[in-house]
Amino acid sequence: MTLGFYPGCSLKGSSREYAESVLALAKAFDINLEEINDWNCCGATAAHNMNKELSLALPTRILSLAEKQGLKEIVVPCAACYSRLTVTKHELAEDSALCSAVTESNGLEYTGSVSVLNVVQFLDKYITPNLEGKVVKPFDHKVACYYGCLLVRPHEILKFDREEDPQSLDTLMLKSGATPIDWAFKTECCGAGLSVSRTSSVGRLSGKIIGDAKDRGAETVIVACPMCHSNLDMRRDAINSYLGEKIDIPVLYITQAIGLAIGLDRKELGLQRHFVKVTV
Amino acid sequence: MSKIGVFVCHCGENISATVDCARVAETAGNYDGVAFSVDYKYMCSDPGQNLIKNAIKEQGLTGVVVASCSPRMHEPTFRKACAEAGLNPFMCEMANLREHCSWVHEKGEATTEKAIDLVRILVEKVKYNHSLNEIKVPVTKTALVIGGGIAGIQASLDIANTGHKVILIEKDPSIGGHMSQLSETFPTLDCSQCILTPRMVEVAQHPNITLYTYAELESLEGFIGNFKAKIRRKSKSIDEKLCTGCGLCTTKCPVKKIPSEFNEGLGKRTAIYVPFPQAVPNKPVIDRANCTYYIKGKCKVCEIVCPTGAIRFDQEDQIMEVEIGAIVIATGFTVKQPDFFPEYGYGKFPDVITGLQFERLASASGPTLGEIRRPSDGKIPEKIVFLACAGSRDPAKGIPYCSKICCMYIAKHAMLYQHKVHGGKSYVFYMDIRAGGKQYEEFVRRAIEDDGVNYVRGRVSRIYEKNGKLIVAGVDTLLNAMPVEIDADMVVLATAGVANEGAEELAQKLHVSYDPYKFFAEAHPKLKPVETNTAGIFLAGACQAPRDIPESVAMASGAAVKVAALFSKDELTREPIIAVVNRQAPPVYSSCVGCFLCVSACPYQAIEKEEIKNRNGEVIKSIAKVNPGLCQGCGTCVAFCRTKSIDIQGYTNEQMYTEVMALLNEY
Amino acid sequence: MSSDAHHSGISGLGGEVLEHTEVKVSHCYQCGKCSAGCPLSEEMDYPPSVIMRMLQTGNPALEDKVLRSFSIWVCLTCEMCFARCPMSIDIPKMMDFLREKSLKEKKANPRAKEIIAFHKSFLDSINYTGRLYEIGLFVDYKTRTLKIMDDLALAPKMLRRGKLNIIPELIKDRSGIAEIFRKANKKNKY
Amino acid sequence: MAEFEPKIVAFVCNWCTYAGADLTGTSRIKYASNVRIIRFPCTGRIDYMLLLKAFDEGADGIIVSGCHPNDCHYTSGNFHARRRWIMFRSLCDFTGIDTDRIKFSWVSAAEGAKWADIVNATVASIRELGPYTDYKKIAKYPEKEVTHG
Ligand SMILES: Cc1cc2nc3c(=O)[nH]c(=O)nc-3n(C[C@H](O)[C@H](O)[C@H](O)COP(=O)(O)OP(=O)(O)OC[C@H]3O[C@@H](n4cnc5c(N)ncnc54)[C@H](O)[C@@H]3O)c2cc1C
Ligand SMILES: Cc1cc2nc3c(=O)[nH]c(=O)nc-3n(C[C@H](O)[C@H](O)[C@H](O)COP(=O)(O)OP(=O)(O)OC[C@H]3O[C@@H](n4cnc5c(N)ncnc54)[C@H](O)[C@@H]3O)c2cc1C
Ligand code: SF4
Ligand code: SF4
Ligand code: SF4
Ligand code: SF4
Ligand code: SF4
Ligand code: SF4
Ligand code: SF4
Ligand code: SF4
Repeated sequence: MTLGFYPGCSLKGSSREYAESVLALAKAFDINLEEINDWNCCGATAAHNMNKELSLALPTRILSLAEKQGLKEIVVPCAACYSRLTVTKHELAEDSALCSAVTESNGLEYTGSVSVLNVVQFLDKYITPNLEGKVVKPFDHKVACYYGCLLVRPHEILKFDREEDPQSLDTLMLKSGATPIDWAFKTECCGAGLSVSRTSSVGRLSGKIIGDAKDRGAETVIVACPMCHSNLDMRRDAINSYLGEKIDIPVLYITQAIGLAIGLDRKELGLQRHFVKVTV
Repeated sequence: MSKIGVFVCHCGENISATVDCARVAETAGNYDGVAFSVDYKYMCSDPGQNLIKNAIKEQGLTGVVVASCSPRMHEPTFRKACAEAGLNPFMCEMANLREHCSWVHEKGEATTEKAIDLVRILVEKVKYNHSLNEIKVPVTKTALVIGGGIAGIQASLDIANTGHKVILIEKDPSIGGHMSQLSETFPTLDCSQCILTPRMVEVAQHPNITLYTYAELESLEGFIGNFKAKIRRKSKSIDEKLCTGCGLCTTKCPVKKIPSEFNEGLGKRTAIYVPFPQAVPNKPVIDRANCTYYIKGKCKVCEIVCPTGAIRFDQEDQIMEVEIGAIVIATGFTVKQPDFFPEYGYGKFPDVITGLQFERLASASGPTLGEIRRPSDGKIPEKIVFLACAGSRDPAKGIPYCSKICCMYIAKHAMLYQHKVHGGKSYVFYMDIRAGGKQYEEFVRRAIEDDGVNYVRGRVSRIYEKNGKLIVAGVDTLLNAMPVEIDADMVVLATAGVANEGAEELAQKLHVSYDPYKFFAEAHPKLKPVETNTAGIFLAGACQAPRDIPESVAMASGAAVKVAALFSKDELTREPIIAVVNRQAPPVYSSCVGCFLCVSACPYQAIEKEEIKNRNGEVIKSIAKVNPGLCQGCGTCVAFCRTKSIDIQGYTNEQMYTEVMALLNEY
Repeated sequence: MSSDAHHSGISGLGGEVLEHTEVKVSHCYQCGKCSAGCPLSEEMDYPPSVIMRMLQTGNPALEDKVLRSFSIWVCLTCEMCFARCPMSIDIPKMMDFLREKSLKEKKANPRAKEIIAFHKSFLDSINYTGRLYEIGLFVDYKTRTLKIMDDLALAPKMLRRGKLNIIPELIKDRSGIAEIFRKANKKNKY
Repeated sequence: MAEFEPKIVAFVCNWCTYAGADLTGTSRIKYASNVRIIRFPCTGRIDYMLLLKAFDEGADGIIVSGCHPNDCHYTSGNFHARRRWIMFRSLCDFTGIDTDRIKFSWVSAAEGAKWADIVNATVASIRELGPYTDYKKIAKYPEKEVTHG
């Protein structure tokens, strides 16, 4: 089984453990993830903040390359990339004039035939059906599943899970032997794109998230987005100084947690790369 | 050959100042079929009317055109005069020379020419008029009232007090509706039970009212004055004649944990139950879905303890047929449940409740005996938050309209809370305060000024639970949208008032229209608020839109008067301006081809399908048939019919074409 | 019949918003729910509902303030406001438009300097390499903002954990990317 | 040459526009005398074939007027009329009938002055268009198809 794969920039750099764990899981389930050749950055928050044309053209090039490569489905683990690609697909489908403007002026061939899967959709479709027998070390911990903004909003376009109190990550973790907790900050924003330019905001926003998870007894926070991860993990100093206490709950990618449950090697899953030591 | 009389009026100087009346009369006199033509100073005066009457008798006129003022003014006058002279009143037409000619144009040739044209078209029309008779329908002087809330109760009493019979059906085991659940009522804070219970008892004892509780409408046919209704009386599993209402069964029934509908789930009831102590009738019913005997085949404790042997496990639903002349729909409304608000917890938090639940908490007869205690742990909330417009005015996820009653009951709730919990803090998050009623604004001001309720203008973004508190996150939009976060002990949602489940189905049974929100539609938003567009069916209370008690009662009395007016005569007479489908000799029967376009066009559901059968009872043809009791004479069907098979009396195709042709072809 | 056209909110900046984003500012009834849920609201000079109100007035002085506001830059497009707005008003989409316009008219709020610098560095990085080159981004951003000391501790930690590439990942078709940038910038330089 | 005096036929409903035109009279507001009113119970009753008939018989312009939306005496007759008008208009456009000669309006029982304005405006615009002689040329209209108007 071969699926397309769009890692996005973070998974090649600061969040490479996410890529490592996605690929390790795929391998364990005999799935070949074929990277899109010569892919470019989706433009992330910067592009749509600054220049609408760019924010559409960059993702269109990616989708167009995937089409050229004959890929039908592409797995996009980064929630931000997933959002950009899905929103672009939606806008081009809604507005044919815009679509031809974007494709023609940039010489891109695009039909909109590629479907974009976020990590949960990928796991649901290709991993969970065969998961049960493979769980050797149930991830027996209380987990706070954190969805962030871009995985579930805007619902009108993404049509994935429910916007308030989503459940898809919780269900996956339940199947991996974990106990998901009911908490209040599943979809509150972590500060995302302000990580570098306004670290103080991130400390406050991510602080509330980590604080609530801790108050409700979570042993680990589960995420599905490199931006969420870097804010909640790498920015822990800012978080701790906002909260005025030292909290050392680790933050795991969903793929790392499932990887552990099926007995994959910690190193293969990139756990050593985290700032907050993974003790679970 | 027609013998038509033309009577041209001067209206003093009103017409003759700009129109040459004599010439109009003279010209008309030369038209084919005109046997008599005259002009006169005041046609509507007694001498004027006599002029017409005499001409009819002396000349043997077959038609009359009075050329004077607007028919909206004097058509009844002249038709009556014709009838008195022995001419069918519908053989009289009026040309409007005053409002449409002399008053709006200058004196001159063109004005007189126009007057002549106006007379001519009606002369031509009248040639095609037919004698018509007023339609008479008998009236069954019994009213059916559906729904026993305050609106249904009021309507029943008012009709019954005019001396007419009423059948009141209520789907629940007791009448009372939502008002029976309320604690105290705005704007006076009098106790709801205290003012309602006497009326409920009056209904039960009134000699003119037959009350069927646990009963619903099964089907309806017929038309104004002559409806036939089938009523399903659901089995109560007791013999009401034997039951004395002693209540022994309800205390002994072992199934005690069923959430009480009356207490909005905040209290429990047994399987055999009376919904509340003051219920009318005060006799129990068995809730078969929850009774052990019906589920498992054994128990019968109630039967054993009943001193009168009133329990009837094998009782079946009864279908009754009744004949009635008018119907009042008073089925009320319902409120949205909190499970619909994702950002307010999808109904997850037990201490986020609805306004109706708060009523039960505040009610002296409620599950907490009137103490405000939160459902989760029975603690008295020190901080309470009320959210206005919860689901109302929310096109994205709720309903776009304003539920109208909640602004007022929130003020009442906050007030009651402040009266009952000393030192408690209450907050109301609102967008606008809609207090447009007598004493309403003053009431809200009292809550704010005297009772210290904190009103914050802003819509709450979300509610979450933390350390046993409900965190309510909003802003104060009057302070540059400054964040306001309240750690409340309890939150009350003023959830949207919506149409009853099943309202649509009931509307279809009754052939009345409903609006996009499934509230029943009134016939005219201003001038016919209690009528439906089906003659003989009226509306009262919150089934038409969210309404408070004063409005529901006013509507109910209004509907009752409409019913009483209908019942004041033995027969109904109506103008025969109605549609008819043509009938011809076999084998054609009618030129109608049975496309039933007219059926979908008619705003009054007045057209039915009729099957023409041969002697063996086989259907030969399906054609349209107008029910004269329902048709209001709009003529929409006529314009729709492609085969010109349906026509409207008084405005027939023949007449209208003739008018157009007469108008444009001068003599 | 379009009485909308006479509505004060539809001319001026509100009208441009409508044209480019289909957001009708007149639909906002000032409930404040967006501001109540906005995670950044307390860092804004005008919370989102206030921005909506300013646009509704059609007052050029207030419209100018919107374009010069810090709010439009600190908005993270987290979509919370849109998700909860009872009138389905797509504020984030509108914010994108306002940012672009503010840049074009050189009205960007001085306090947003770092945020804008970061976005620019980010886009430049893509422009040159096709992908994000994180070290390059840091260096570029630091030189733009002269915030040398911030985050200094982070880089070595990241390096140690293999989270930073010393050598940028270059894509092959760099001229294609550059072309996309050139085209997009022709209309509106970021 | 004397000024062209167009012949205008007005098809109006009994409850709103007819009463509105009565009010024009009681208010003594003057308007052009070129119009002749034909009374219908409701605009819903107006069969659009009648309009063609009027043109055929030599009318130069037509006014169709009834109650405002939501104010129909019969609740929805005017909506039906409007819906059929839309179909009828496309048919006219198709067959070459000049829809500028048909004025559709709402005049309530309280709008006496509006009725005068509408008549005057219609007379003026038809006067501009001139006599409707073209109708006879296209009058070989496909009668069967338009009957459902
Ligand atoms: C929380 C809350 C507080 C309120 N407080 C006040 C207040 O303080 N003052 C005030 O003036 N108003 C108040 N109201 C409004 C008041 O409740 C209504 O105005 C009133 O109940 C409307 O009466 P009704 O008879 O029209 O409808 P309902 O009270 O809803 O009664 C309808 C009846 O019809 C029955 N029924 C329904 N469908 C059928 C059917 N198909 N067949 C047979 N029977 C049927 C129902 O069982 C019910 O008994 C409040 C409302 C709420 C929600
Ligand atoms: C500016 C304005 C705009 C409005 N717009 C709307 C609207 O768009 N829609 C709507 O639904 N409502 C509207 N209304 C409300 C509407 O006018 C009233 O609801 C309505 O007129 C009330 O009717 P009424 O018969 O009760 O009273 P009135 O219209 O006041 O009639 C009372 C009559 O009684 C007569 N009268 C008074 N005293 C005596 C006496 N002692 N003896 C004999 N006769 C007496 C008066 O001369 C008068 O003719 C509006 C009101 C205002 C002020
Ligand atoms: S015990 Fe018998 S008589 Fe008493 S209330 Fe029950 S059914 Fe009626
Ligand atoms: S038979 Fe049913 S209603 Fe009677 S006591 Fe038993 S459970 Fe209750
Ligand atoms: S009555 Fe008040 S609370 Fe209720 S929907 Fe209307 S404005 Fe909102
Ligand atoms: S007094 Fe009149 S204008 Fe003011 S709120 Fe009440 S209804 Fe509206
Ligand atoms: S529209 Fe005419 S032909 Fe069709 S069913 Fe009605 S009456 Fe008959
Ligand atoms: S005239 Fe009007 S009410 Fe009567 S049947 Fe025809 S459409 Fe229905
Ligand atoms: S939530 Fe929507 S309607 Fe409410 S203030 Fe914000 S933009 Fe306006
Ligand atoms: S999208 Fe922007 S304005 Fe809206 S809630 Fe998020 S940060 Fe606030």
